[in-house]
Amino acid sequence: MELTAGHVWLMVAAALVLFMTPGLAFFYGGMTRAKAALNMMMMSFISIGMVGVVWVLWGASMSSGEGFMEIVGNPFATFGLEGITTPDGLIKVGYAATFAIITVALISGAIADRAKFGAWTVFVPVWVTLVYCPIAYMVWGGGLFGAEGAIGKALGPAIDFAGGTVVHINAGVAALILVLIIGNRRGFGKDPNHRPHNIPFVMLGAAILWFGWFGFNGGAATTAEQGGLIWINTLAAPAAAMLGWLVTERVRDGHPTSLGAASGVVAGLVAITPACANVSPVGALGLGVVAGVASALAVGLKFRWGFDDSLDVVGVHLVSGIIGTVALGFIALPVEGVGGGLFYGGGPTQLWAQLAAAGIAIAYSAVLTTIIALAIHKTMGFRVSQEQEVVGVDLSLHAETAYEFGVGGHGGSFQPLHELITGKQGDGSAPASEDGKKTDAATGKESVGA
Amino acid sequence: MELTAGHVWLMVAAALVLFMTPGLAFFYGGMTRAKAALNMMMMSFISIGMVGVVWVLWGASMSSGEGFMEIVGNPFATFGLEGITTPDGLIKVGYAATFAIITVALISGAIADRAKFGAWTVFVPVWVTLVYCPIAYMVWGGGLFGAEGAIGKALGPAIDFAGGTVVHINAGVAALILVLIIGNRRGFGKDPNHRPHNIPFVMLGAAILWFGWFGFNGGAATTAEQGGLIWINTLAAPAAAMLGWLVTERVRDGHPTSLGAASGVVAGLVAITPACANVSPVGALGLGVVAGVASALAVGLKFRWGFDDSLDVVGVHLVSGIIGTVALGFIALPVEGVGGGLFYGGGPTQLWAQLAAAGIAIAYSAVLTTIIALAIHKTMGFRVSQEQEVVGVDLSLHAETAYEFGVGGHGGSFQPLHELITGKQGDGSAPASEDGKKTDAATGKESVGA
Amino acid sequence: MELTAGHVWLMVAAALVLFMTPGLAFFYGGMTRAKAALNMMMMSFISIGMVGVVWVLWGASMSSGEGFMEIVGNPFATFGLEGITTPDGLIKVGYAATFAIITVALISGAIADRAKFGAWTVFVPVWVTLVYCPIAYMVWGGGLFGAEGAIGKALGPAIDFAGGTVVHINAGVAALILVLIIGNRRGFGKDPNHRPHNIPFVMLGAAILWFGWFGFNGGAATTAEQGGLIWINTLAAPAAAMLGWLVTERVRDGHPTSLGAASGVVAGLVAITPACANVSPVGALGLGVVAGVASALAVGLKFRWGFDDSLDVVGVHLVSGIIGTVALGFIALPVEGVGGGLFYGGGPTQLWAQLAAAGIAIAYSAVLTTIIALAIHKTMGFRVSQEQEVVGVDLSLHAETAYEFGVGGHGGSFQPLHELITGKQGDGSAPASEDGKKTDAATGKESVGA
Amino acid sequence: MKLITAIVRPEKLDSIREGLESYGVQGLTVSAASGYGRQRGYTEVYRGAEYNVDLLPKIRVEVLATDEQADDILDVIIASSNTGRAGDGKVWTVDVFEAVRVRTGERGSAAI
Amino acid sequence: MKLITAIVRPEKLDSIREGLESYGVQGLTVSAASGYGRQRGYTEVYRGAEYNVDLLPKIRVEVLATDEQADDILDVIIASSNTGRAGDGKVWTVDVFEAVRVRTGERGSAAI
Amino acid sequence: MKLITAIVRPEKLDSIREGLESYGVQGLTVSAASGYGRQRGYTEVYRGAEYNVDLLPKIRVEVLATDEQADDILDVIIASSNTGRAGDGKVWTVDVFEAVRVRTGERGSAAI
Ligand SMILES: Nc1ncnc2c1ncn2[C@@H]1O[C@H](COP(=O)(O)OP(=O)(O)O)[C@@H](O)[C@H]1O
Ligand SMILES: Nc1ncnc2c1ncn2[C@@H]1O[C@H](COP(=O)(O)OP(=O)(O)O)[C@@H](O)[C@H]1O
Ligand SMILES: Nc1ncnc2c1ncn2[C@@H]1O[C@H](COP(=O)(O)OP(=O)(O)O)[C@@H](O)[C@H]1O
Repeated sequence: MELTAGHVWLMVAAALVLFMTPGLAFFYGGMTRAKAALNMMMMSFISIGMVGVVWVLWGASMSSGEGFMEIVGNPFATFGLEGITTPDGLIKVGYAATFAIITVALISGAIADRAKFGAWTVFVPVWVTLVYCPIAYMVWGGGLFGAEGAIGKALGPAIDFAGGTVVHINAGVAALILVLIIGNRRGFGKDPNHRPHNIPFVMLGAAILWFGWFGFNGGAATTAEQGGLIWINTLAAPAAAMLGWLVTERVRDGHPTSLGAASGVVAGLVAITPACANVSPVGALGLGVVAGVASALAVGLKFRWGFDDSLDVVGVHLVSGIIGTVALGFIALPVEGVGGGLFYGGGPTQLWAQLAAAGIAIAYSAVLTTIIALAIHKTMGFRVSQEQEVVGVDLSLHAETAYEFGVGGHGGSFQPLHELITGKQGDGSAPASEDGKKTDAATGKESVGA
Repeated sequence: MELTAGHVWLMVAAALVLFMTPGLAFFYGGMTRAKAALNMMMMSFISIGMVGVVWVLWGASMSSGEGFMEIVGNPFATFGLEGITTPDGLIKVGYAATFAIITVALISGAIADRAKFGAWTVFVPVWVTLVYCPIAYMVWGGGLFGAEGAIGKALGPAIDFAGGTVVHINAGVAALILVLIIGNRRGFGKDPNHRPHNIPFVMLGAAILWFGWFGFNGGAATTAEQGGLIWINTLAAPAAAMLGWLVTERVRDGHPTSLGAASGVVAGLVAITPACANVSPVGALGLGVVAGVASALAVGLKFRWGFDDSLDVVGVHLVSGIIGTVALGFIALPVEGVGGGLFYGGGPTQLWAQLAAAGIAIAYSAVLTTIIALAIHKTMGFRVSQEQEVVGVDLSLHAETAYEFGVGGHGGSFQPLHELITGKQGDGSAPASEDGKKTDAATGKESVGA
Repeated sequence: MELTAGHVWLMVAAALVLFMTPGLAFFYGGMTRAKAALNMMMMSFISIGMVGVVWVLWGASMSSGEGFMEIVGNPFATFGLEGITTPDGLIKVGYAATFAIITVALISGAIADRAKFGAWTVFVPVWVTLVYCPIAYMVWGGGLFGAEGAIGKALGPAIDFAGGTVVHINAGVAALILVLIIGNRRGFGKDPNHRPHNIPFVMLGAAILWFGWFGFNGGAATTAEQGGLIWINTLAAPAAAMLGWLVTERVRDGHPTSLGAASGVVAGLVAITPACANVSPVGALGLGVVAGVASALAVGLKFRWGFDDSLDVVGVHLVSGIIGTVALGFIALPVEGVGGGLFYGGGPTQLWAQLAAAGIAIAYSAVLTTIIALAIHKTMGFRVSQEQEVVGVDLSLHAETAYEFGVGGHGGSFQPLHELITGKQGDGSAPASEDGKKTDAATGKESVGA
Repeated sequence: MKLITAIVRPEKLDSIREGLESYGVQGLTVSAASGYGRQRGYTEVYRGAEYNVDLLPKIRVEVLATDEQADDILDVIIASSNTGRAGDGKVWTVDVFEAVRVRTGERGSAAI
Repeated sequence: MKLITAIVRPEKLDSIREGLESYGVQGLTVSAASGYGRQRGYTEVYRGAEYNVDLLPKIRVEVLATDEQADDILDVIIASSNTGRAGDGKVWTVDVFEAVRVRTGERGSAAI
Repeated sequence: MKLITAIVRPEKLDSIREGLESYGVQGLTVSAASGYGRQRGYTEVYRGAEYNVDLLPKIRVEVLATDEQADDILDVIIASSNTGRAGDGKVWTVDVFEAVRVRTGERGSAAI
């Protein structure tokens, strides 16, 4: 079948959404300390790598089609994408893959600076399989919340156009669970060095996220009217949220910050995600302001309650995700005069559906994530050693440092790779050492200081 | 109405153009000193936030439709975008919004390092409303310069396909006015520290700008022939301008620089903007070379005449904007054998129309910008204090610093946000202090040095 | 002709591919030392500038249409793009231009830190004209390898959907030749300072490359089925290659690195390039793994054999380019039941065609590049002086340094450009000096230390 | 007067400052340094090639003190930066001929 | 010989250099430092949390001088870096046992 | 004891380290500096405007040594960093009153 405008739009949208995950890597990576920036970025990059493979093999199959108890699809139905025959089937698979990729990557911001990279590489595919795919199936794949699903029929279908529950609430809850299991960074709430090391990178990340979000929200649009509404709402809500966050900062702290502007943009984008096709532009402005202010206030909760959600995944994605999802109960536009939120005379029906969807997503994500994360934490351990944390996870986990600007810095010597395969057996241990012990198992050198 | 290729193209183009403004933030932000980089970027980001909101509320309405004296549209006609019913109406509004956003952001480069952020947040919405919207209306919205407008009918319609007058001349003139009102940076023309702090960011910005410019110039294309011509011209002119700028540098200074390459690209893009659909590819090459050379020479004018157009908005956008606009009088292609520029035997008609459009845009922008900027400067003040400028506007206006790479740097202590709303009343004052006085009103601490 | 979905897709794809070259500038620029970052980026930027102009003038004409001995097109057939009349003609020219641009830019990674910029500006247009255009003509323009070409008829047409031979093998071979002619960097294989200076930039570059590659591989798709397959393969192969590279590192060196993740992505993209429309998604996964592992091993060859392919153009582009091209002999899908690779029962026909295409591309590129590079090296010299290399090519060739973060750094004085044209005759020499001699011819100052 | 210079672990800056402040020291100067001694370095790996970094990051803390206080300050610094492992660093003292507070021009002990 | 070390405001570098050059000093060394004394710091705010930075950026200027010149140089530095406000910094002098110009191997005063 | 401070060309770090190691020095401290002397600077150009940079990058190498070794070490440093061209730098020695190894608390020569 020849390419139609819809196909082109979906392919472009999918590329835009894929670009968001590296954008997230910068958004997050700029907020960590310099000695943990690469690890932070790697958690996003590896999500692309692993989920990309998982999606081709069984993920796509599990998130649509004939399912099991309206909860999840059959992983073997189109395993390896065999048997997909509709013309745009593979385009849709690609588009869907990018959502799964970014959702799991979003979680990583909560556990910056202290998670074992090996544990993360186990968490990613398991979580996508057991948490993301079922929720995506229930909301979008014809499951529980769909028009034909048990809950959808009971309460009326919940609206989640682009992923308020599936992506943001889901990731936000998982982030919270991980923090509670892994624990806080050393020095959390006390150490003044926990400040963002590269704010331009945060702004670059926010810019890429915004850019890509036009694909994220808009990709599924099928008419010009819908496309236009989504586009304008994806501009309006984050613009208003940026202002909301900045005004909050100005009033509370005395200064509007650039980190606040970038954060406000993301909060607004999160809030408009489920609602983008179902609220008016002015509704989007209002939703944006609320999300911006609420998330600006919510990022303080972690200090008050003592959970080290390092880069505020809960404060931004969970809080604004809930706001956007629930707001639809009030400001959803009627469709051809029917339904709509409370403010449009649609009665409370939509609100119940939205609350149910949010609640079930929270509950499902919380329970399953707890099981997965605990299993990993109790077996292989999810957290690096104290020493590795002090040295910095870039060096201790990846044997790299992000920057080397200068002269007179480090010195040292260089050992080129003469053997194609040196046969070193890595142990994942910190290459940095203390006590004159060269701990890098790779080299076998070990010398104790006098 | 189902999505057509035209709708898709316009939605993609709009996203591309929106992405340009963060690109501009990097283009400009890399050129300032490290201690003013965030503020520079914030001036672009806040433009997205504020103009995004303004456009939804009244900006779109003011730049099209029934107007007042062919000068400006009625702000209440489609206030809040109510009443827009054509299928692609909202898509076009979104596309138009991105032009307004970047135009005002362009101005900020002229007043780097010294403008009050609060004043800028007043300037942005007022200027867009009173300067941008009318000019956009006159040129594109069916106003004075349109085929039916008074001037358009008298002189023949001026060609400004993508914004030579509306965007670049307009922003360049406003930039000049602001510099004259706000004054030069401390140490302008003497202090060797006024060098760009991060040239890779400048190149990143130029790259994003170029990428987005395909949407900027191309979005309004309706045929394949036009789309192709615009695409190729948007490649050819900046490519040639880059070479023109670099050869100028090589001859004059002895070295072709990367800042020059990035600047040349932007100069070429500016020049081709009005002309992109109306000159041949070879014409675009020629126009590019002229713009590259001319802007490379023009950036020296500020030192000669002593106005501190810090990041050369005048030298690049005003100069190349005029070149591109006026060049159409010479090299515009005839349309179906009719008209065209002087070189194509079309006679001087087009030239007069172009000169008139450029002249009126300059005059209108100069007068209105002067009024707005003076009003702000005389009331709230447009310029930070000397002390704030020395400390750096990032710290003094935003309480942030862009980078923190290292060890042994700053030390200090950390005060987490325990209260959701701390009730601090910001005063916008510099958090940095002198004389042992802790000026941050927030903490109330104040101790005088012995 | 009104815009169709195909036109829109091609225009978007072309913009995406153009964006790849600045992406490459960051991918490469982050890998050099800080004192050579700008020069590295400039080699990519100037490729856009020069090839952009060449393509409009004669490059497009030479890579299609009536040709000379099935080897190259006539440069004057559509010189300056005159006479192109099909509706999408110019769109295709633009799309093709972006391939030529990035191919030559790819080469530059091999000669980081030591090439004369002036020599590079000669090499670029000559190489594109004499090497790129003919190979593009032979493979895509209706030449030797086409369905009607001599070799294509003899062996059956080789498959190279998006540029395995034309782009990656070609650039990889040219890179190797240049290294052999120009020689190794000072301290190659010994100096520990040859480490990447900014790995986040490398990751940014990889992200932009991946994003753009959807246009690179997908642009020529004409059906929804093909578009979907290409899209998913362009996700699957680099995802799998990232994992392949990281596992190799983990096993061999003990740590998976972020530089490895970025490199693996590029290796996977290179391998899938020729194959993207002709292998199954599972085939793409397999191809990706192989390419990731192979390139991760191949980057060590330069140390073993002593050729300083500084940023591993050979290890990544030549090796994975050959893998992707030859793999089609095994895993090409049959088209409507006919043909296909060995594994699909298509017999060895396709394999011979692939090997022939790879072999001829290697031979042609090697011979022609040698002639061009030697001619430049023997006349103007391709390599900077020792002193310039020690000082750093940013300062010595471009009179710039990439970063200036701080206080107390440099001091100095400032000489604004008072004269528009100062009449300085640059000599391209290093502005930095030794021995108290101010060598900058520009100033004429020269003082010898006591 | 004496100038006490300490080359110590970067992560000890806070405890040294606390120690000195509670002893009553009113000012100090910090800068970045790197060095090697008994402590071994670490290995970075880029595209499979190993870079052995053996100059490790340290900070330099400098305190100007009167002759009487110098010894105590030395002890405070050592106590607050010692971990007992290689890499703890070195502290040394040199005689200062003259010291001036720029703001007031005060000299000698008054300048401290 | 003496080594004069000044920890002063970064923005005073230019005026110090001018002062020293007109006095006739032919060389000096500059490096980055940070410190605290009477001068208070400032506050940065990231996502609402306050970071109080109290080590403020300074530069260290070092000049090697003959015994005769040392006192004048001290005065020149103080004069050209004084603003009268806290944070102006400290200057101190230590005796140098030996000094060498690497290029020529000259020692003592000839090396300066 | 003595403290030997060398302000030398950055690219000489490796040869100095080799020289000192073969002489038997077990530790040293390095930091970044910049300076000017007889050596002239260079010019950067941004948008046509010239920025004359005359503080050139140097490194500071510091070695703590016993009185007996100090002179040899001085010679080793000079020999391994000399190029004979302006910009080679300066080396100087000052008397150290006391030195301590933080890890063990050892003082005096034992601390080196
Ligand atoms: N002889 C020396 N001269 C100058 N600095 C030294 C010397 N020895 C050690 N250092 C500094 O002290 C730091 C810590 O040394 P360390 O590895 O702890 O050795 P030790 O065990 O002898 O104390 C080094 O990184 C270096 O900066
Ligand atoms: N006792 C000290 N030892 C070392 N450096 C000091 C000392 N006191 C002050 N300084 C340095 O001098 C700088 C300026 O100190 P300042 O705040 O002006 O104090 P004062 O008012 O006593 O001069 C500080 O930032 C610090 O770097
Ligand atoms: N009088 C001085 N005091 C402190 N440092 C100096 C002095 N003279 C030179 N230097 C340092 O030595 C470095 C090299 O000086 P150089 O240009 O080689 O002069 P010379 O030829 O006199 O050795 C300078 O960059 C500076 O850091």
